[in-house]
Amino acid sequence: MTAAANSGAKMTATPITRVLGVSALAATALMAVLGLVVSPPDVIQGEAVRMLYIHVPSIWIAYGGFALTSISSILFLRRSRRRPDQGRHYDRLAGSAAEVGVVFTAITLITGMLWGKVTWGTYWQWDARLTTTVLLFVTYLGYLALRRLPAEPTVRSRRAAVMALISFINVPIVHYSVDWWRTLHQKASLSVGRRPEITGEMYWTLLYSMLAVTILATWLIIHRYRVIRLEELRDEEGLEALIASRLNKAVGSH
Amino acid sequence: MSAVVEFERVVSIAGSFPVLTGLDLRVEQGEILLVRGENGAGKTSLLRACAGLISVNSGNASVLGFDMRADRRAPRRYIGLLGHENNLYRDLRVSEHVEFRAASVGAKASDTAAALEQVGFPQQLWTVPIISLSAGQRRKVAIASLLVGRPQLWLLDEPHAALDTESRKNLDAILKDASASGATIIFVSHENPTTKDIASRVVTMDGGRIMEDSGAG
Amino acid sequence: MSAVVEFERVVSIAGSFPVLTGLDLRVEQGEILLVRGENGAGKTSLLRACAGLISVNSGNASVLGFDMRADRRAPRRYIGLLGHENNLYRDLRVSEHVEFRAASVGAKASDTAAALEQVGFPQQLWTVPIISLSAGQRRKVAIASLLVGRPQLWLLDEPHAALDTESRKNLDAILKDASASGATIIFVSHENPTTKDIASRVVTMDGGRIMEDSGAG
Amino acid sequence: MLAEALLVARKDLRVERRAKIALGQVAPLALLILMVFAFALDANSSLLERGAGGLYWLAVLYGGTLLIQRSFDVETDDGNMDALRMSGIGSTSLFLGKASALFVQITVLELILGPGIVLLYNVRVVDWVLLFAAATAGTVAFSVCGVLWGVMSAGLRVRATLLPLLLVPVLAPVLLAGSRAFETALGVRTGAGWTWAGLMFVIAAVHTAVGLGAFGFLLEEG
Amino acid sequence: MLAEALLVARKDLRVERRAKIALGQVAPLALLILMVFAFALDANSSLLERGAGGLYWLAVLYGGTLLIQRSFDVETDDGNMDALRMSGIGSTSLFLGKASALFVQITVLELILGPGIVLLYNVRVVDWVLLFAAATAGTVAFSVCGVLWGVMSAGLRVRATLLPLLLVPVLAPVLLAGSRAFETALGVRTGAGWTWAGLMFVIAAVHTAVGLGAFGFLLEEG
Ligand code: HEM
Ligand SMILES: Nc1ncnc2c1ncn2[C@@H]1O[C@H](COP(=O)(O)OP(=O)(O)OP(=O)(O)O)[C@@H](O)[C@H]1O
Ligand SMILES: Nc1ncnc2c1ncn2[C@@H]1O[C@H](COP(=O)(O)OP(=O)(O)OP(=O)(O)O)[C@@H](O)[C@H]1O
Ligand SMILES: [Mg+2]
Ligand SMILES: [Mg+2]
Repeated sequence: MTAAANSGAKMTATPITRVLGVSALAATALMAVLGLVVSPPDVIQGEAVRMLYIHVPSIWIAYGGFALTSISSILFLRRSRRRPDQGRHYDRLAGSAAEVGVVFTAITLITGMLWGKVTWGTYWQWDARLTTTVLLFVTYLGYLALRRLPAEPTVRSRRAAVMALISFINVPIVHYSVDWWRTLHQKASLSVGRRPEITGEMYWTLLYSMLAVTILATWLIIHRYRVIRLEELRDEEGLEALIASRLNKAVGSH
Repeated sequence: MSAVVEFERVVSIAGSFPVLTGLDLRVEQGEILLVRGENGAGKTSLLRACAGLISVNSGNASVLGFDMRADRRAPRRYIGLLGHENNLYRDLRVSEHVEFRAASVGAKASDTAAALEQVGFPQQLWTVPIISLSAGQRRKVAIASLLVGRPQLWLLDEPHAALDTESRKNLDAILKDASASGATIIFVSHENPTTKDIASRVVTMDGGRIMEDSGAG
Repeated sequence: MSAVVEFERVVSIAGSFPVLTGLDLRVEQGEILLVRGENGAGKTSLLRACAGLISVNSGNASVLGFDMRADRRAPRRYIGLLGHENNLYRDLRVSEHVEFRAASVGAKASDTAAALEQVGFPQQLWTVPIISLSAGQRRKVAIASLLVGRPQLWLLDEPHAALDTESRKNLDAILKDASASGATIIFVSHENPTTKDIASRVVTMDGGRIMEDSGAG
Repeated sequence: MLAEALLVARKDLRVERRAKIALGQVAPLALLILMVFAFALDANSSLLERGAGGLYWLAVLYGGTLLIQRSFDVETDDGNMDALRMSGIGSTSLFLGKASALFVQITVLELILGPGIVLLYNVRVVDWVLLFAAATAGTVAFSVCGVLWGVMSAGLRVRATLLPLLLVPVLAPVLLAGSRAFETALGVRTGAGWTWAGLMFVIAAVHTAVGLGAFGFLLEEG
Repeated sequence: MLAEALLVARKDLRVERRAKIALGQVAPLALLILMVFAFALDANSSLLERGAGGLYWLAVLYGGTLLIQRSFDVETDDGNMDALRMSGIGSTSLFLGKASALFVQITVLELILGPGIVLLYNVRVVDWVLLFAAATAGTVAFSVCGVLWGVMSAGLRVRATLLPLLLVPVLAPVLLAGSRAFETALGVRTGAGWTWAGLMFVIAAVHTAVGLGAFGFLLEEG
């Protein structure tokens, strides 16, 4: 049991994740330098354009996180269909990916609002892109609330998995909202076909930020996964002790 | 595979607590099995595992020939379960409730009257809303709701609780009858001297498994 | 007026149904009174009338010297009532719940441990949320919640239900103790042979009044 | 299967009738909500008239959530969910049955709200067909989602707050589309009313499909 | 008496904390409500900005009703009300205790709703003092009425619908006054903001007085 506890203590930081953590830190720092110093101000938006390097990668990572949640949920549902005790790691993965997704959605919302204050003059507009993003955000908050409720883990995980699948519908809606509805939200400045205002540095900085945020998110997900796992392990260790003590007591009394 | 319930080393986990810890049990058709054991021994959990309401995490479990690990919903409609709670729609009237339960297990609505009479439920209360019944009267409605389904396997959690002396005798007779016509009965009771009589076999649980077995009666 | 409970021709009406139909009862201090009777006889109603939870529509009623028609709330804090339900806050942990009940009747929070030990509630479950307890374990928490208040009058509705054999004996001992130190106990039970032993007197109810009385013990 | 669904629907409606819900409580409540909106939005301004379509769907959302709550309170009370699981009723029938009962109740609610809005907020219907189409699609979507998320939160603690939290994000698009469609039908906005109504039908269909697929699965415990 | 009230309030808050309510569920719900209003009222019109004050109070009314519901669900569960009646806790303490626990929870709700409104509906506060005064009076009125009508409907069936039915008419004046006061505080209306806030204080005071007087009486059954 002490061995398990020791390995458990190590488990949030194995050499690989430590490397990952350090590179996440370095990449984020470099991203800041690139974004704030190297890349030029935008012709139209001026300095505010620097928000772009967090705003856009964050939401893409959030999409990725939610996609991961959905995939893990499908795998969990398939695994646990026959054996309720199986597939728990998929459930944990779904949970940690959703947490990270929610955090990055929040970052996009916050940067977007700040950016909006600068460019539109208000923090918020009831624009289709913005509205669908905040809907996505609360939907996954509900998902996390469901996961956090005190309940039978199998019941909770299963319901959460179904909910994760339904919730994912929101992601394509957010992405295509600018095409489906007429919106205030920028799409021209960076759309793939024509990007007149984007210079080489801006483009590369954006790509680099993408990479940095991906590393950061991966590191976060692995960490969260391990923390959840440790919490469950703590329970399971208690479980073994409980089985033993239940039986000892029972045998002893007869 | 003629056994009605066949559990081998069944482990079942609720939350992070092992409610069944490697339980072995084999119940043949027609038996009336009394399950005893102290509070928290796992009796309710055993019944719920038989009904497929809690999952079996390891070991083998089959009920009425169905493998509970493959599809635990399969045997349910041949099973009648009476838990600590009565599972009554409090706003319905007594006869409406029993009729609904009858219809939902595919029995005829006309069996309602027979079932209510059999449990000795007074006729003048048939049209009363369940919410105004006394504790024992509710228990009788719950038993009648089981009876209409003519289950092959009865799982009863302290069925005598709240019943008066006469109704207890009556219930015992019903159980004997059912067993004689081929049903299998597993019931939990803490009232040893009185309830032992109708049981054909007695097992004692402790710590989530069966510790004593009086052997087939 | 030294009687703890003094009911004279008490009529009590719930909805439009007379649950007590002219009941006479006098219980002296220190008695352990067993109330029997078939389902729907009015036993629960009697206990609730003693606790002042249902109103007395006609007749005279006094409990612990307080006139129940004048102010039925007056005697309550000297009374401990255990109904068919356990009155537990399911989201709280066991010790938190008992501490709250202790504090709310003005007892010391430190009595909690003593009470839980007295009812034989296993120590490793003290910090478990009540929702994950078994039926019998919940009943014990409910009894412990009564115990901390050291009531002068105990009103117990089938207190033995769901308890295991040992806890039943334990409960009987607790009741004997309480009665010896001056408390009065009225309890309902359907388990005649076993529970008659501790009663100093037995009354039988039917149709909302008392039909038989074994006389003062 | 249909017979079973009918059985469940009849049982649900009977319980509600006995408890005197729909007419006795939800209907007055719906009217109250309309009044409260008037209070909140300063009755004399034009806000009410222009917002009438949206306020209608807000009131339906509120009343509907209560009815859905109620529909599952009844099932979780006294461990009834266990009996439902043990009964031979298939999960498809259960889903359809409970959804139809909700459909009926929400329809009653809307039949009271509709005239209420017209009278209290002083609006005129210019496109009855659009109005009915949108109302029907919305009601189906509400009932179906209600059953789906009702069972999702059934048996969990704190359902009183969990159910709205899960339900509202799903129903928000229905509310949005319904509001815009009604605004067109009430003549305070020109344009894409039918597109919005079509969107409502799509949402209703998707949730019905998901419900039929996942209901049995969600019904199970542990 | 105060010690007892504190005991009750602590118990209520502890139950809510254990069930992970306030922050985990009510907060996102508050955000949701704001969105739903925006959907219903066609976000880009000026309706939102002009109606912000009223919508704030509507949202508080909705979230508050849920919290009140919850506060009494806990008491009626497993016959707990009986234990409350039998305990030595005086009805005054009980009233004050439950009301304070609700006050804390509704305040948390408002602390999330407030900034939410400012950001999402794009409004500016011009009179902070009036805003705080009105918010405080409103919160007191909501908590006090909540306990009063919560106990009134406790133990009755169909509380899920009965409670709002009873509560909304009583709170409607608070909502009306709060909306007008907030509109002044937010600068979309000139004038009698303080008069409305004063009215709210009077309402809060009246209901507190009624509650203190009648609570013990209402607590009783049969
Ligand atoms: C709270 C406010 C905002 C939110 C919630 C928000 C949300 C989003 C989302 C979800 C995306 C990713 C779309 C996708 O690729 O699927 C995005 C991209 C983008 N946002 Fe925002 N945004 C906000 C404000 C702003 C503001 C004020 C600006 C600048 C004026 C802006 C500029 C952009 C740009 C340039 C992109 C990249 C567009 C593309 O490549 O498709 N956003 N935003
Ligand atoms: N979700 C859970 N989390 C933790 N422990 C649990 C959970 N569910 C049940 N238990 C524990 O499992 C044990 C077995 O419970 P079970 O209800 O099967 O007992 P029982 O034999 O029916 O007892 P009783 O005679 O009191 O009804 C109890 O000690 C209970 O505390
Ligand atoms: N509100 C009511 N409306 C109509 N009848 C009622 C109401 N409340 C109770 N009754 C009836 O009063 C009778 C007495 O009920 P009570 O609960 O006192 O019986 P009891 O002796 O405790 O029975 P049990 O042994 O079953 O617990 C029952 O027949 C019941 O149906
Ligand atoms: Mg049990
Ligand atoms: Mg009784």
